[in-house]
Amino acid sequence: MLESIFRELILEHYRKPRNKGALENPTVTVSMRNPMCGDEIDLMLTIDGDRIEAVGFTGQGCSISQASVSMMTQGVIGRSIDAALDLEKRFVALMRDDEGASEDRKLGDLRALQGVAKLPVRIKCALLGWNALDEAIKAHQKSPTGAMGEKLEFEDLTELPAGFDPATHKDDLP
Amino acid sequence: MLESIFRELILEHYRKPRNKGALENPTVTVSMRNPMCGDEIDLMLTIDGDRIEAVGFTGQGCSISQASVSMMTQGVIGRSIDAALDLEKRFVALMRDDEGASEDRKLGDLRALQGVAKLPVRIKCALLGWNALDEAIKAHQKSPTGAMGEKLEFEDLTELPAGFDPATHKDDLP
Amino acid sequence: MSAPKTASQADSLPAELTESPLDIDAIRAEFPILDQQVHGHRLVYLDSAASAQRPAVVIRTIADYYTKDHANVHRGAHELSVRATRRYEDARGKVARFLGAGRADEVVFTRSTTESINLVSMTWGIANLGPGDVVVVSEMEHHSNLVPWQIVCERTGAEIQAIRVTDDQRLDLDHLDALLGSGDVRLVATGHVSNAIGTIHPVDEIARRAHEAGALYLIDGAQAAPQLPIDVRAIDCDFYTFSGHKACGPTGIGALWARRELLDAMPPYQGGGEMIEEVRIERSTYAAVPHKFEAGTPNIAGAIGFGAAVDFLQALDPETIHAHEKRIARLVLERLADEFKAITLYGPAPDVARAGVVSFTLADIHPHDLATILDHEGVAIRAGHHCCQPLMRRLGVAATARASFYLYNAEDDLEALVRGLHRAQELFRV
Amino acid sequence: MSAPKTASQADSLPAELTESPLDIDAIRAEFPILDQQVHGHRLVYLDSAASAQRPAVVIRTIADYYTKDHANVHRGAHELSVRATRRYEDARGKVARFLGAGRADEVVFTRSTTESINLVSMTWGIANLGPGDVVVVSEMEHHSNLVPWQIVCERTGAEIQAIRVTDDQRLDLDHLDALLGSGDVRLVATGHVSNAIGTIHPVDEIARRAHEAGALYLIDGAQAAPQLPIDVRAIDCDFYTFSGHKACGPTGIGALWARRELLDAMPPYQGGGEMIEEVRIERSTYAAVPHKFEAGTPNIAGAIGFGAAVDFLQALDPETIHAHEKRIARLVLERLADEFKAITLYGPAPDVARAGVVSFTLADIHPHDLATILDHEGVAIRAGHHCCQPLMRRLGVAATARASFYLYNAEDDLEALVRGLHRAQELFRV
Ligand SMILES: Cc1ncc(COP(=O)(O)O)c(C=O)c1O
Ligand SMILES: Cc1ncc(COP(=O)(O)O)c(C=O)c1O
Ligand code: FES
Ligand code: FES
Repeated sequence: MLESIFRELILEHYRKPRNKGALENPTVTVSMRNPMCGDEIDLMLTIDGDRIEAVGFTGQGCSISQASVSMMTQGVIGRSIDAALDLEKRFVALMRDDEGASEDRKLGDLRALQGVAKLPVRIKCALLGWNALDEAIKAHQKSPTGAMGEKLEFEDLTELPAGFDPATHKDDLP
Repeated sequence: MLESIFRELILEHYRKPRNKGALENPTVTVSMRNPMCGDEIDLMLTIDGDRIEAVGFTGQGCSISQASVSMMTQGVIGRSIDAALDLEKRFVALMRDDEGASEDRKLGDLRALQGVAKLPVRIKCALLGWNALDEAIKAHQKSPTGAMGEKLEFEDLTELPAGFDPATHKDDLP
Repeated sequence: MSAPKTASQADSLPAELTESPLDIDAIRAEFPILDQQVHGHRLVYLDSAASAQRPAVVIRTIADYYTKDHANVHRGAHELSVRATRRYEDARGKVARFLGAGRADEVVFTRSTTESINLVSMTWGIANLGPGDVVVVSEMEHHSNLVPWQIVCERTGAEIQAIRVTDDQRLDLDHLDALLGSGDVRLVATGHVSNAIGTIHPVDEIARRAHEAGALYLIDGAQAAPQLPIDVRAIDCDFYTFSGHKACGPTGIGALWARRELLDAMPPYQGGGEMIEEVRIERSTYAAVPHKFEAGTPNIAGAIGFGAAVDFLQALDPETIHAHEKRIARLVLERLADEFKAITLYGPAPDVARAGVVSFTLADIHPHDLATILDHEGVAIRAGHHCCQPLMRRLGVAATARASFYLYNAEDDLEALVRGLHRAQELFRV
Repeated sequence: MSAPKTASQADSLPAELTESPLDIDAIRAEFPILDQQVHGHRLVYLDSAASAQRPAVVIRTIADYYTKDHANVHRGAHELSVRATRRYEDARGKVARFLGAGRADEVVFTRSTTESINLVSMTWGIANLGPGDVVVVSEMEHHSNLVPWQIVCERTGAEIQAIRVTDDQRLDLDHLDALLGSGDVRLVATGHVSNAIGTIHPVDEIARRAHEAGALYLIDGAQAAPQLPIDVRAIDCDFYTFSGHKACGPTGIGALWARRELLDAMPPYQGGGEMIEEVRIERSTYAAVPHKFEAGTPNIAGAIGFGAAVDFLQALDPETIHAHEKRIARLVLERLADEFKAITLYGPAPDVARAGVVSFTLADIHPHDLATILDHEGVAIRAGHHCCQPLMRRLGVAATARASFYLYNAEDDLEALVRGLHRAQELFRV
């Protein structure tokens, strides 16, 4: 079980994260905090029209969060916004342990993170970078140039405290 | 058990309390509240030197408190302060179920209240008037004329909430 | 005051009164505490309005939690902490559902109704009240829904006004309208069911009028949640509060429900662990609701037991519990009026919306003397002002005796009460 | 930082280290929760600084109370209410005695340490602080002893200053003197034992210096009361606070002890039932202490369970518990330093006053990853800032892993921790 989480590839990204470092002139910067642990990353994107030209990040976290954001940057740089959102959807499916998600070849290396789905308390770690990406794209779509320079701060409150079945903690109770 | 508490003599004093009514010019007036129930009596004394000339009271309460204060007034009117304090001591002993207290002939009719000692939760009722008397005498001794006119207000906090073994609720813990 | 005028015998009872909709014997079997003798008699517990008893399932749930799953909640990366957090948050969901709330994060766990109301007065109140503003309560409120408003009004310069009680012992809605007419009312805060005399208030109607006048509406549901179906969205109130211990749950746990936008805008209440985002020596930022309002380690076992209690009530069905209460209230009022010439019964007439809480005085017997005598017959009632001194003043009594009937009480309890009152009359030669 | 320099083997241990003064097997047998497997391994619970576990006697006491004696406390004239009140007030006496207090009525029951401190900040603080006044805390405080003072300082215009932490991770008493030198300090508020790194503070000395400067002294005893003998009169502090759940007691209950004169002079905290003398619509008068501070129905079962917990600790003898803690802390520090080159241990050296709380980091492994790995080996530790963000900043780390050893922990638990850390090194190829 633990071997399936702390895999070679994860550790390698943890120790040598790709695209770590601040971008010079990002069009949007999002700061995302994981309330479970207090870890925080700053995600910077340069988006030109529909295309994600560059991505960088700073901040710290556990092996899971750092590896996930590192692989994420690889997966979205140079791609369209729609492709990035599609990848996010696929990754969330992987974390939800949806059927077939672990066979999804479009996820590439990200499939190395599939073991995290079995560790509900750590799913927030794997999603930290993706939640930042999601907010960044939303901010870009609202105002393609307006967000430039200003850092947007978020806390990841997608669920009640870390470690829950989203199923039993939906916002809309029956 | 209940018969030993709600005795003929108690009911008689409850329904026809002696010395009930305000005094014209008391030298000291004490208002005493029983926090257990919120009942309150005003006890008025005219003390001349060492002698309790007159006693009156107003206010309301249960049969036990009313009978006790009514009998108390009978026991102290016309007596010296020391005699009143002595009677108080004897009555407290009765309520504590001290050995021999129930045989104490000096208590007179007050012995009718001895059953209350078996009902810890109601002892405060029986002591209400006596605590007022005690405060009144203290106030008189502090300033034999100064207290005149002014009403002193007390809440009976001799123990923690009603119904306790004084033994286990001493102020000074071991 | 409003003693029912006609006596009714078992054979002349309307159909719905002949039998309780609850299986009382089965329910009693679930409450271990009821199976005991007090002063040589079967315990007849008629003091549930002060605090109800707990079914075995609640006691077991607490023990089970401590025996298997306890750890501190949130932020824990180990198994027990995950389990404790899950059970704690599941309980929040259960309470939310019990109240008809739309979201679990609209429920804040507190110690009690009292703390829930203090939380609102000290956060929403401090932030929103000022000189010229008015908080409307009623003459029938429990002290817990009065004193917090007095304190906050004193602090902020706002004024407190009270809805009058009518002669038939209900809230005077015309007077509410008159108070709202000033345009200065920011909040109306009333009970849902009176703990002293059993009146059920028309909360939907009060909500409508308060909102029309631009005021918010807080409901003290301490007596209502245990025995009525509650739907905060249907009532359309803004704050709803209740206590676990009156709803078959543990002591030391209660709930505040409020609309999410209100909670979001309210400043935090207590400061400490769990409720913060970032702390520096001089200044801190706060976590999101509901955690913003739950500083420090919460009553985890209490919340989990509370969840088991609302499940228990839900399984019996609040509609059915309410029907049982209506029935027993009527039986009690009619029987007592029938049997005792010297009795004075308080609260609305039996044919009006009311709960199984019956306040009375008997001849010139002091309520505490009544309580002592009944206690010796095994019957537990309460005597006093029931934390409703303004209402007692309005009724012109210092205290009443109060027998409150809950889901484990039936006719045999009523008969024990009747016997005890006869004994009191005998002892007092009434 | 202050990793012990010398390794020590079992055979070179000083006499007092060879065996715990506690009979750990017998103690473990009293904690049912410890008898379970987590992820296929024996549960090794090293998270007692977050919340301790409960002995069966505490769980039984709560169940027994609900099964036999529950009713609302105070003002009750029936048997159950008398019993409940007696058990509740007896628990107050037990807690008072446990703290070395002179009087039972100097103990106020609260939800927790956090609430106890908020109670003081919102009553004594609001009444006594103003612009120009200073509240001194320390860089080592738990958020619960920081945020309430931030809030009250913001409200009153007073200022908050923090005692620095020395390089050997103790409170810098010279800096305290410098802060006190201004003459503006009204209150010093520090912990007694650091929950993050185990430092035991010289509270007697701090009390003396605070009083010399005319300041009061509040102690956050959340970590101390469970494992040290406490005597508030000998310490000569003014306020002492702790939580039941860290001292083998229930959740949702805590205590505030304060000198009677201070309590008498403090305005009430929450408003509601039980804490009043007389209530009119506009204004109320308040009951005497401690009831003035216990508005509404208290956590009766929690208080009674708390009483059982302090009895349990008393029976083991706090001196003996402390000796056990000192011993195990030393063993853990020496063993970890010995075994792991890449470990960084925080807190004072093992020969200095310290508790069995050991904070560390291992190589570049994130503390939460460590916690996850250990959890899968059955070992429950905590990772994070431990609600001590200012201290973390001072230590220059974002988070640590924390293993806290309590009275049911022994060498086998230490060995399980060591095995788990080896596993982490292996997985992370350290
Ligand atoms: C109507 C009402 N409101 C508030 C309260 C206070 O509840 P608690 O003591 O649980 O805070 C009570 C309990 O007596 C009540 O009956
Ligand atoms: C030193 C210290 N102070 C205060 C607290 C807060 O205690 P509680 O959460 O029980 O209020 C804790 C608990 O983590 C602590 O360790
Ligand atoms: S533990 Fe903080 S991001 Fe994973
Ligand atoms: S009940 Fe009030 S004085 Fe006896």
